Amino acid sequence: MSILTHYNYEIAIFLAMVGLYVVIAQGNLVKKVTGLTMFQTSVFILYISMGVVQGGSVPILDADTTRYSNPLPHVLILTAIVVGVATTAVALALILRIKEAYGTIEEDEIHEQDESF
Amino acid sequence: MLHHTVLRVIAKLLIPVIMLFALYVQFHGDYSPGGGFQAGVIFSAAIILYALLFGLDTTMDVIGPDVLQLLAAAGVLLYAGVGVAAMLLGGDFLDYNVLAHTPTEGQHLGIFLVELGVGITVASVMLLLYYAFVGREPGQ
Amino acid sequence: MSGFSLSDQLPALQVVLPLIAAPLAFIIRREALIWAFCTVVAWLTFAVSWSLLGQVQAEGTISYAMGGWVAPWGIQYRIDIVNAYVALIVSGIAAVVFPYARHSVLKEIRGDRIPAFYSLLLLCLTGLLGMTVTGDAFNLFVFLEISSLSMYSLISLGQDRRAFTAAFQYLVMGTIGGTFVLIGVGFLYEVTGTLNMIDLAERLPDVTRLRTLHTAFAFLVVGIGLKLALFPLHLWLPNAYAFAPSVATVFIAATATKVAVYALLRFVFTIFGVEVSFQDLPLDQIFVVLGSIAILSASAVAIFQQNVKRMLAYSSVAQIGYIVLGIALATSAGLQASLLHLFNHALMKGALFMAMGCLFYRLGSVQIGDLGGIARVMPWTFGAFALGGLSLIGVPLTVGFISKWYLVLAILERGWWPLAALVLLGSLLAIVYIWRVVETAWFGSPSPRNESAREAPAGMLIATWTLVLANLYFGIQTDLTVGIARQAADVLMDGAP
Amino acid sequence: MIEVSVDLLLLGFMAVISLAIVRMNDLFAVAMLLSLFSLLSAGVFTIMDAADVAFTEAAVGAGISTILMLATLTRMDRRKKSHKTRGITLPLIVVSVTGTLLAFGTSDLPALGDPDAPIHRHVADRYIEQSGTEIGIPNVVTSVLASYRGYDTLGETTVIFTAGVGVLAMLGMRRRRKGSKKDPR
Repeated sequence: MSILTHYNYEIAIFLAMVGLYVVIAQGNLVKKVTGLTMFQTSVFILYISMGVVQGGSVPILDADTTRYSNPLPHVLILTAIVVGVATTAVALALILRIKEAYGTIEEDEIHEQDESF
Repeated sequence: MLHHTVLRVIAKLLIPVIMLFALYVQFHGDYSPGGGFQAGVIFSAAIILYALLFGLDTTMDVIGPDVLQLLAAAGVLLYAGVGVAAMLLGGDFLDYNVLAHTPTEGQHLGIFLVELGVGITVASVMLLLYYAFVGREPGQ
Repeated sequence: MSGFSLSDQLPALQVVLPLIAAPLAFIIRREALIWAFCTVVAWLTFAVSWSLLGQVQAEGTISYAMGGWVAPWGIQYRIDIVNAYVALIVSGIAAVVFPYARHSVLKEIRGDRIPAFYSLLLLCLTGLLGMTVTGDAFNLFVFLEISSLSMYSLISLGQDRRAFTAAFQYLVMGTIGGTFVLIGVGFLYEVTGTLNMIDLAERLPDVTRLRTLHTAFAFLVVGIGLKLALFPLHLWLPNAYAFAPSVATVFIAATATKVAVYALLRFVFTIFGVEVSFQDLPLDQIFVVLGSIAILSASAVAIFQQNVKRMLAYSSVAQIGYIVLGIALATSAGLQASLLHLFNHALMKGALFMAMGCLFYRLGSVQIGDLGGIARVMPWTFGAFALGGLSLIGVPLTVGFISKWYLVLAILERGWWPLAALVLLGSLLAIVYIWRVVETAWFGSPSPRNESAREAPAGMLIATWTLVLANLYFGIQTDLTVGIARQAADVLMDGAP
Repeated sequence: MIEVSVDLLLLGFMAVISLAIVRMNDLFAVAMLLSLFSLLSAGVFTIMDAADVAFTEAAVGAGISTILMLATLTRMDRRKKSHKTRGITLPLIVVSVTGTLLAFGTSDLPALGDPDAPIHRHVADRYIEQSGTEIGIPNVVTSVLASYRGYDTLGETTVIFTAGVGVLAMLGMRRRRKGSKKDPR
């Protein structure tokens, strides 16, 4: 990576907030999960941006290279990606069961059904 | 099932290549990007491709869910087992240095085994997830 | 190499034992065998906690290098009196829950899901213990997610379809919380270059990038606040507790929020330190307000619940208010009261939800309307509920009284007497909601179904009464808990060593 | 300079896609856009020298997650009903506060890529300088992942296992019907 500016952070924050907005504002459960994934992925970009070293290269040791980007954020985010997909899988399984039990995946329709009890 | 002959032939050629690539990613992770997690995902993708073209039931004949559940547990146990082995050999949990004669040899062995554990668990859980989602019948 | 020595390996075993047991439980596939196996594992884990607490008291803080890599390069397990105490609470509850689980699980969980259920319970235990004993900020996030994912799944296995929506809501809020923690840890790492908690604590005073530091603090407090159901971030909790399977409710209600409180204390006191948290930033004022609202509003809402489990869940939100109030005092006495209440609240809510599980086992319902006259048909079960309720109210000779007593003393020490009145008001509200249940169960006329009900199975009753008696024992014999809570409070107030 | 331009281009695409996801009612389209979002983020990771992360994000985000999402959507109505009743004030407030706070926090960070930032000077340099002799393999990410922080990775494997057990507990596993040749779809 040659040179970067703070733009990376700002765009990543924007993306994260769009994701968070989808989670909070939209009533469709699949879209909520979509929002969560967007939110998490954008936070990953934030993290990886912190690990960038100007003039560095991929952290695979090589006799000709003297400067590497920071490997630790990469390791942390690898773990976080795995956590993310695990959460998505559980969330989708829940959605499948909710659809079978309620016949809908719209939050307000689910509330209506629960209140009519 | 539709008879997509072209797709099936190409898939039959591709699937072994994908699996081979998964093995490469698994065992070459020391030198290039990749490792157990990525390899596990790619390996499961190969079998999912098979399932897409030849049906879930045929695939379940090849690798049944019971075997996969055993494998999913086995991967975690392999990883943790390496840690316990290090403990029994006098090191701390997951201290690979004590696993072989020299520390670096121990590190190589330890990393090889734990990456294998990760790969096994990831591949089998991903397939199990696919089976569970696609094979789901209401009321189950 | 020194060879294998069990006592040196206890810190790792504390977490690794249930971690290895979880996949084994999943593949055993014979219900009786799984149950026996899990119970033995839970007891061994409890024994490990007990000896760790002894070691810490005798020799001071224990440090353990995972993979043999010393901190800050590797992941460190660091056990002082604070987390030894919290680990004891968690594993102690597990040691009672697993014996209790057998009948309840057979009744409420489908046969083919039982291995998964036990496996998930063990994974939840693993995650909570891992969060408790770790000395690494990122490792805490990883184990937080293990416990969270297992909790979402456990909750969804309840019999009511609302269990699915409750689990989904918790999943969404919990994931946002987890990601907030991730952001906070990332910012801390960015300004210090380390993830080790003690190393962080040592390096933070030199950090000049205060904006980043304070943002990290905010994200960590909100993120953990979501997990500990801090008002107004508690929305996931009532339905999750109400619709989860009985065994899952007992375990989660008695342990999960406690561990979240521990994580909060670790960040606020050990890593950031009193100065940053309470002088540079107004955490005390925020917590006083939120804690007070939580006590009043959640107790008031509890009074109007028809589902007793849901009522107890709102009561839990109120109890978290007490704990937060103790933290807000930012004094050693306040912390001591909060730490005491961690232990005591685990005992009382454990006992109460266990009694609910016994009722559900026989009646298939925990609606107040369905409990008419049940106290006369199931005297042991209901006696357990009544004693647990007394403890929740804070009647002398129960642990609840000890918690409230120390909390009020700590409040008066700061001279904030209106808050003392608030604590008493909270107790009055608790009398009201507990009384509603007691009244129906004692004086209501039993339906034919209730008349033909029998006492719950002995295995469940023994476990329930173990916790009830613990409520009384630790309400009278307070040396152990009060002493440890005092030491732990002092350790936290001192910040990093 | 070329890297910066590509980086900004990819991030710009992602911003457009994210807004499209907000507006879109067709859930299949949303799933495909999310897959694209992940793929583009993998590109961003590559530019920032995080090859392992890019690889994983591409395999997971654009691969497995998409497959699971599509498998779920086959059981749903394709279109989300657009309900206009939901208030957007509270979400907007929450998002603005959080976003402002994040921007506030990052505004104080060292310049992006500054090799003297504390994040690169304390723990990470040992991994780069010593892992060659201590572990003996060239990929530093693998060294840290599997050895220095191997315990995190055990936790990560446990997370995956937990998700597997959790999903099986929710959905169950159907037994194969003997002799049936019926296609599952």
